[in-house]
Amino acid sequence: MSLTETATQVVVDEEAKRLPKELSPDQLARRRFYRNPTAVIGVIVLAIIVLASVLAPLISPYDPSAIDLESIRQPPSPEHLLGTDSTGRDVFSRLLAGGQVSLSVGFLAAIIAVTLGTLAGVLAGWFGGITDTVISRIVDIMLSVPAVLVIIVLAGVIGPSVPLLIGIIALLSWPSSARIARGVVLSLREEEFVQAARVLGSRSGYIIRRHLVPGVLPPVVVSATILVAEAVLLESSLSFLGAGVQPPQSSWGNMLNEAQSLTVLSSMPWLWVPAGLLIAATVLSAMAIGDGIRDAIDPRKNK
Amino acid sequence: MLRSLTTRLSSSVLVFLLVAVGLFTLVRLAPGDPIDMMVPPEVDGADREAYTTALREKYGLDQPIFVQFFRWFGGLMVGDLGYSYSNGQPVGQLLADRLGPTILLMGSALLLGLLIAIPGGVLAAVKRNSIADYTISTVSVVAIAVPSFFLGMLSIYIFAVRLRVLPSAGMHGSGRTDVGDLLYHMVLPVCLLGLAIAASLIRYVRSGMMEELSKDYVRAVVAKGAGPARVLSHALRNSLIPLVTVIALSIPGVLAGAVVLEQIFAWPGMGQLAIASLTNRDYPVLIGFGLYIAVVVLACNLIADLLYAVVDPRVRTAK
Amino acid sequence: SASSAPPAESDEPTSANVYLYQKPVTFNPLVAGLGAEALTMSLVYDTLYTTDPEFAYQPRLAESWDVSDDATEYTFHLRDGLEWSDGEPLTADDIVYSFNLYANPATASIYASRLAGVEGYDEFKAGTADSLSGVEAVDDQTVKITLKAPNAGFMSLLVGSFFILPEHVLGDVEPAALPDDEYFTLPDVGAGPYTMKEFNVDQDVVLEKNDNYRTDVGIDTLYLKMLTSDVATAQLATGEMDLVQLSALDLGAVEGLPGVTVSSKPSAGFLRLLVNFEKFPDELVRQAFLTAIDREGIIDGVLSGYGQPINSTIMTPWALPDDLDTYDYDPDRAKELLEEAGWDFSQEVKLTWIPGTRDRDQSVEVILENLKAIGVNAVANQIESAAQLPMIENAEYDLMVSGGGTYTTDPAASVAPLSCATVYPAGGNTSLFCNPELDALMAEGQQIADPDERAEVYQEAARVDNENVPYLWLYVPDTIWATSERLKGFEPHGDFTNGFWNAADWTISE
Amino acid sequence: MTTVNHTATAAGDAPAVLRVEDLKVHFTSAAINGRKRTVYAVDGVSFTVRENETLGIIGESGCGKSTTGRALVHLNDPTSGRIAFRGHDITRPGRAEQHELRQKMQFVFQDPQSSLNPRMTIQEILAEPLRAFGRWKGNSGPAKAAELLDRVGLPATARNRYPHEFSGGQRQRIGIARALALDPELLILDEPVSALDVSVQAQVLNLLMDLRASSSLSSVMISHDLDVIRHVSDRIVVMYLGVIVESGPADQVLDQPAHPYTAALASATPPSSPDEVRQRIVLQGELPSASNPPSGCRFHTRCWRADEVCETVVPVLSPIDGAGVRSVACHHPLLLGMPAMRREGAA
Amino acid sequence: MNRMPLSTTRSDAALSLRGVTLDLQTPSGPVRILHDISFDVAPGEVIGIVGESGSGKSMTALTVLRLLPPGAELSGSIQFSGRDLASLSSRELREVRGKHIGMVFQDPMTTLDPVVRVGAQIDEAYRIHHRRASHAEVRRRTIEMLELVGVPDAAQRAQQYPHQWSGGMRQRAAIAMALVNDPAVIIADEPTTALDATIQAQVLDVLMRARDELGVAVVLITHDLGVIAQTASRVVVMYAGRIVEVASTHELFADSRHPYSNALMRSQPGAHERGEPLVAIPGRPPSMTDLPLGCAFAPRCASPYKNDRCFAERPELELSIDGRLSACHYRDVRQEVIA
Ligand SMILES: Nc1ncnc2c1ncn2[C@@H]1O[C@H](COP(=O)(O)OP(=O)(O)OP(=O)(O)O)[C@@H](O)[C@H]1O
Ligand SMILES: Nc1ncnc2c1ncn2[C@@H]1O[C@H](COP(=O)(O)OP(=O)(O)OP(=O)(O)O)[C@@H](O)[C@H]1O
Ligand SMILES: [Mg+2]
Ligand SMILES: [Mg+2]
Repeated sequence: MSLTETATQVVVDEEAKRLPKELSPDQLARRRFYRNPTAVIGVIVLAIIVLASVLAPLISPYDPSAIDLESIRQPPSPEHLLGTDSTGRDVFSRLLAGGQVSLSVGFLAAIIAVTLGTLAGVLAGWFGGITDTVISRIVDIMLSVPAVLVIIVLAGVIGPSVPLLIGIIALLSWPSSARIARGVVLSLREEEFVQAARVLGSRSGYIIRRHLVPGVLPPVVVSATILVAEAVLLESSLSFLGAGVQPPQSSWGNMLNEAQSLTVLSSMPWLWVPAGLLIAATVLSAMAIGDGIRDAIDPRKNK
Repeated sequence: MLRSLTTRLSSSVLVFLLVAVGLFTLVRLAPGDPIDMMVPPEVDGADREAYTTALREKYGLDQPIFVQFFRWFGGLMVGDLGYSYSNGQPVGQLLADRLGPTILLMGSALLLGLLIAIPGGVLAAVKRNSIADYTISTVSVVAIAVPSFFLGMLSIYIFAVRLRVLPSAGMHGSGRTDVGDLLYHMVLPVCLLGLAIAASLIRYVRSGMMEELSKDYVRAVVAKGAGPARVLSHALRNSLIPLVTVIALSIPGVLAGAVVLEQIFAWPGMGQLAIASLTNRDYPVLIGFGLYIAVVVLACNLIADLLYAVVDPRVRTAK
Repeated sequence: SASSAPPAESDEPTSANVYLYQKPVTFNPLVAGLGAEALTMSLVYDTLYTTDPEFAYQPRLAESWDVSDDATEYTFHLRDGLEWSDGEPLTADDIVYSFNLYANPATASIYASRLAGVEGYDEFKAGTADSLSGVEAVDDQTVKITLKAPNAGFMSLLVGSFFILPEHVLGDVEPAALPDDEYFTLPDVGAGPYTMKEFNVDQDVVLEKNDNYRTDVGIDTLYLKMLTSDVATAQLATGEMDLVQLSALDLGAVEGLPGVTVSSKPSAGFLRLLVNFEKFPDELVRQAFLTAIDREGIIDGVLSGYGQPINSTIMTPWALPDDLDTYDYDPDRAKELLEEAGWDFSQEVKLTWIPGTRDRDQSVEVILENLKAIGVNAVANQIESAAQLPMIENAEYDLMVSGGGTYTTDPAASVAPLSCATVYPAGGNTSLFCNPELDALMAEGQQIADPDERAEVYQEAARVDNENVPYLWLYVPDTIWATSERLKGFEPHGDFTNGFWNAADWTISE
Repeated sequence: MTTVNHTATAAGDAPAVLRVEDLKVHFTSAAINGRKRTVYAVDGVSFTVRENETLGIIGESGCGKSTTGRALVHLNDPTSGRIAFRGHDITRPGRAEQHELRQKMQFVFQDPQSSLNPRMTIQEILAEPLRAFGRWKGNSGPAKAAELLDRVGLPATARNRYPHEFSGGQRQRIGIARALALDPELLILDEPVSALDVSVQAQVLNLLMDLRASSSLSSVMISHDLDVIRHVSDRIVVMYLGVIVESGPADQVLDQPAHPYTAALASATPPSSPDEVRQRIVLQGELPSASNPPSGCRFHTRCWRADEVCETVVPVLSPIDGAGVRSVACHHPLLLGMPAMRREGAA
Repeated sequence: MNRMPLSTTRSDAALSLRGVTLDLQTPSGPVRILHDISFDVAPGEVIGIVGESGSGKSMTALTVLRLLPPGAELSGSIQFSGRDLASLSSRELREVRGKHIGMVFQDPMTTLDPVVRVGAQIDEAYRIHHRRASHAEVRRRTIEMLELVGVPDAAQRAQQYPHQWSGGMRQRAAIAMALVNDPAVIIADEPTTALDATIQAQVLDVLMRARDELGVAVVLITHDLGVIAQTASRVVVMYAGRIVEVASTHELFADSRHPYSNALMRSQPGAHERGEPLVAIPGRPPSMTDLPLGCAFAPRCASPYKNDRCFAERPELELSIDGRLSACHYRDVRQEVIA
């Protein structure tokens, strides 16, 4: 062994002792994320909202659909923390139940869309050629389809329901994830470590699993958070147009819709303010988390 | 240039046809018979039958579905979108009647959105991490996070009902047709839609500006001794190039927003027509509306490509 | 009779803004079916007679009428000096012309079948006659309608439609071409208090007063504005609106507004549940369902008290006995009834409805809870409006929410929803109900011209109906109107499609 | 320390490991304006790599060096021509054949930063080729990794660390270790040191020289740095716009260029000492584009010796010395033995 | 030993840096990027700055014209024709930028605004400092400059966009832009690194001609010692944000005093016989956020004199007995070739 090599070896070991362990890009990203107060607050807020909705059956003081015509449109009181609606149902309980609906629409739609989109994008980006052409064409067409209109029509065709809403939102959202994934894969394809994997004899399945998917994941997670936000908003807008979650099932969207009535808007704030706040809080948290991840993985922001 | 235009055009036509076929199929999957909707329930017995048959014949609904399709498609090829089931008027006419107000609303909102987004985004990018930047980001994020129908209701309540400074709805006051009155009625819907547009665009402008400002050529301009205005104009010009595409891609979103706001503000545009035809199951109008949106989107993409070439010399002068 | 309105105080033209709750499409009375179209047309066209807020007949073009003792001949005497808005005289010929149009198969009028009882209708329809022989002009001011068979309730059939059209304008148009005639997009000649000046798509209808109307019209210009009810309510507050038909939910918003008057009348419409007779033939079950529903609660809660419960398909006040079972809310009793009927509590009962109307949606929520409370396995089933009729035709529903129209004017109108002969799709019996005994009573009532005798027969029919529960009647909501301080002379009408019945008497005072 | 015997003819008679004949690689791409554009990246290149020999490929940016190298391992598909490995035609191998070939020919990439997946540990990186051939066994795997690291002068403890914890030179050595994992017979190195700092590139060059001394490994070394190429290769080929303009033993070609382009390139390379006097040939004009190469001799647009013949007639690569060691493709080659280009004052 | 040999500014210097220290704001707090940088440039002189990637060469260049990222803190002085650039207002600084001191950046592909015609960009550089110049005059000057740097068909080429120019031509345009106002100093940050060898020769030629014909002083930053050998008369060697040695080019190549410079010289393949092992510097430069206590080079130093002092105490940039400037405790001992 030559002197240079020995010297190097010593230095490597020395370095290991002397220098604090350098952080990997992923670790750095994680650290940057946790140092971003907005993103951390987003995580906390979203966690609380999700938890409350998941635990809704346990913490709801009333059955969310139990009507009580004796006490309708009651302002908040110790019995009804957030008052009652026009058929005397407990607004707080409905809010929790509505959260289950709105959040499952948001999260499930985003998860399905992102899974579909990532898969399609990775395949298109990696295999290129006809696969890419076909997938990209579909993506183009899907992106030019007006989402709201399609949802309204389909809801009319099949009858509005939560699974349908989730399905259609997912179906209309995957192209954006696919575009992102495809873009990342196209650049990863040119990365030397991916080309190296090919030269080293690795097969497509392995390359996709070990090299592409981990690389695609961070930006796709960013797009997922945005999709969650968009889906929650879309649900509420659709409820406004009459194609969303249908009463008596509650969702934040159709609770906020109560504000369509001037009476409710002006004199019964407890009927819509909490739903509005929760929508805004969920959307804002999701976007803050997305921004946080984006900033964290952006290589231009070093350290 | 020309060659690429023709390829783009033909692929747009292909997409359009696919959308057309898709819409037709989708709409025909719907349960229920539109004819039933047209005949009031109080018409009964043999009358109903006769009436129904007559209507069915009139609209060609007695034919097998593929015959209906080819008829419809043939009509489409010559610009005939059929007749509305609910009032028998030509669909093209119905759409055309409402095109003006929608374009007026969308166009002014887009303009306003850009007027807010560009200076705002530039300011945020230049004063990065300053109070101004955070304020702009927060406002835009909040504007995105609050559903526009809700903002619409709220602003009617505040500005029309409470403060009584703006009209609550419509395009004109009773019996007025003058421009001043029109502008007065445009304030709320245009501001809301414009704000929504600005909220989403401002982030692109900001990040685009930030990206350009960090590029070498900007530093080179500073090194020439240029003042801030000159430096910004260089960066802005470059950051506007990708923005052209972003704007084109945001048009469907703007349209969706317009549908909602037209509904709230009783704005006599396409959105109201679309919602009405949905409840009426007015298939020809629905399809017409869908195709209209497809045309708008495809046209915007095409225009974006052309504009891209105009603003980006790298594309324009490619040999 | 119409009281003459005081002339406008100054020369300043006056105008009023009126909320139109739907978007009219056509002003062709032969085919127009929307409430908003009827409202608009009631300002532009005139009718022989109408109903007042108490649902009593009110003369309009006809000053008076006679009915033959056997209830087969109806003679209408027109007022003196009637004119169209363009100054042409309006005569009995116009009336005959119009009725012929409604009956003419070529115009495909949706109201044709209401004239089915008129002599010569069948021939006209079959094409063997070229006019309706049962309608004739006795002289310039007298029109006689002859029926094939006695029908004491005939006049009720003509309420709400049968607008009179100008023969001098439309006479040359082929009846078959009439429905598409341009006249109906902007009818500028009419006999109503107003003439149409503009129809701005999705915005407003502008009406100018008809100077040739038989009385002075109080307001120069009316703007019928197409808005959402929320916006209309808001505009009432801003002074942009003078007359709004409200939903009970928005009452709170306007009640506090300075200068806004709220008035109401029981409406001509009602909300009921169709109860599929083929699936629930046992009246005990139907009675149980009705007893289980807290109708008073719904009226108080959902309608803020603006509504009345009903207990029979027959609704005309004079045809109702005092001793009807009111099926008061009593879950225990309901349960007993079900048990008595041997009800299978695991059976799913689908409550079908078209969502989108707030008071209906809320009522449905209450009903679902009520049914569940007595152990019925009730589930909600939302459908699109287009799916409704096929579902009824195929008897695929269990319970279905359904609104309904004017049965109030005359009990004869209740034949359609009740008789075995009119089970849907043959007619309007959407509950698919059939009871020959009830059919016989209803038929009998139609033959009798004498009011007292008639009342007796119908009261008996109402009792049978009440016990059979062919529908789960819920309530008759009140029609609520809110008017601004400026608008004077408005008298609320329960039939909201006839809400502008005295529009000529309205005035504006600043 | 091992010193290698660098006689130009040392490998001259050794059997050929790789023979490339008239290799062409063209890229056809849709340009922005929709019109197709063909880049003649490699346009007829022939050379041979002999056993235990290092062949250097030199030339300016865009002349097709990388494309040639990548075509050898089928990262680019040859448009035409023939590639033979130990006599077997491997121009267009089947899937299975190509997979097998991976074990024989390996590739080292330019950028050690980007050629290692930042999310994998060194051990995982080294395992990748072994796994692809089912040669990574539970127990022997880590041992094999340690052995490979030892071969490139890194401690076994490096196994569990991530690429970012190493310097550029160390990373490139990991890249080389990975290429060696399958015991290839031929190593293709595409600019293995040009992304490295001068002080660090020495580590890698030393390793390459050591490897060659200790094992019978043939290699193709691609670089634009004349000093680097001269230092490590036996023979070199000089490329210009997709074609070979000159080839021969490294010292001879660089010290006594026969092709005017080689001469210009050699003279344009800054000397390594301020005292060195070098007659510089500063070329006129810009590098032409590979999608629109000049007619005739591709260098004629910048050549000071060009005449009409050069504009029209394509010169053929042909021997210029008796031994057939040196070849040049030029109508007007520089005379051999011209002293002007000699390096003077070098240590 | 002579402390602070450069404490006084040479009156004839075109540009003179004294104790320039730069802190940059990073998300994890301020980081000192440049430590106490001092050197002079004489008129008409070419001074080279060499050093490893990340050693602060570019930052030094940017610091002169204060083209620094927001939050940068600068101390020390930058003397230029009687003014201290470090303390000028931004308005005054703009007068200096591009007019008296020109700048050429590394990557010719990105230093020109892609959407503005090349000629217009040079026009702009001139017009900024000659507001009253007529359009024709400005354009004449632009063409003149383009011809000076050897762009053929200058008038016509000026109408083209940067992407229509090759890399070498763009870099010449950048040089033309830097020269258009007759500056006293040009700072060129790796002006040829992105270029091909034959093109690099052309561009260096242009720079040297400008120096010869216009008498500008050139600060030439590069990591290529060959380029230094060919062009510079004096060299500043940087390591980890510090100057470790300043020497005339000849002295540096023949007899470098700092172990880093020494190893750098000898790690070049061109300085060795073919196949001979090269001198490698093991390890890698320290991170700026985490500099060792003593000499930053100590962990990699292969000098036989390296000892604990090197790890404990930081050597200053000082003169050796024979008048050579370096930052090594053992500057007076001639560095031996490490074998
Ligand atoms: N995938 C590709 N598609 C299209 N053109 C390509 C592709 N790869 C390379 N080229 C083009 O082929 C030519 C040769 O490229 P190549 O990378 O082989 O050059 P090189 O000699 O390695 O240059 P460098 O020194 O810059 O690495 C260039 O003009 C390049 O732009
Ligand atoms: N904006 C910045 N914020 C924080 N640190 C920076 C910034 N820009 C550069 N640095 C750091 O400053 C140090 C010096 O960078 P500089 O660009 O001057 O190096 P260099 O010698 O020019 O290297 P190269 O040869 O790679 O161009 C590096 O450690 C770099 O990471
Ligand atoms: Mg290459
Ligand atoms: Mg640098």
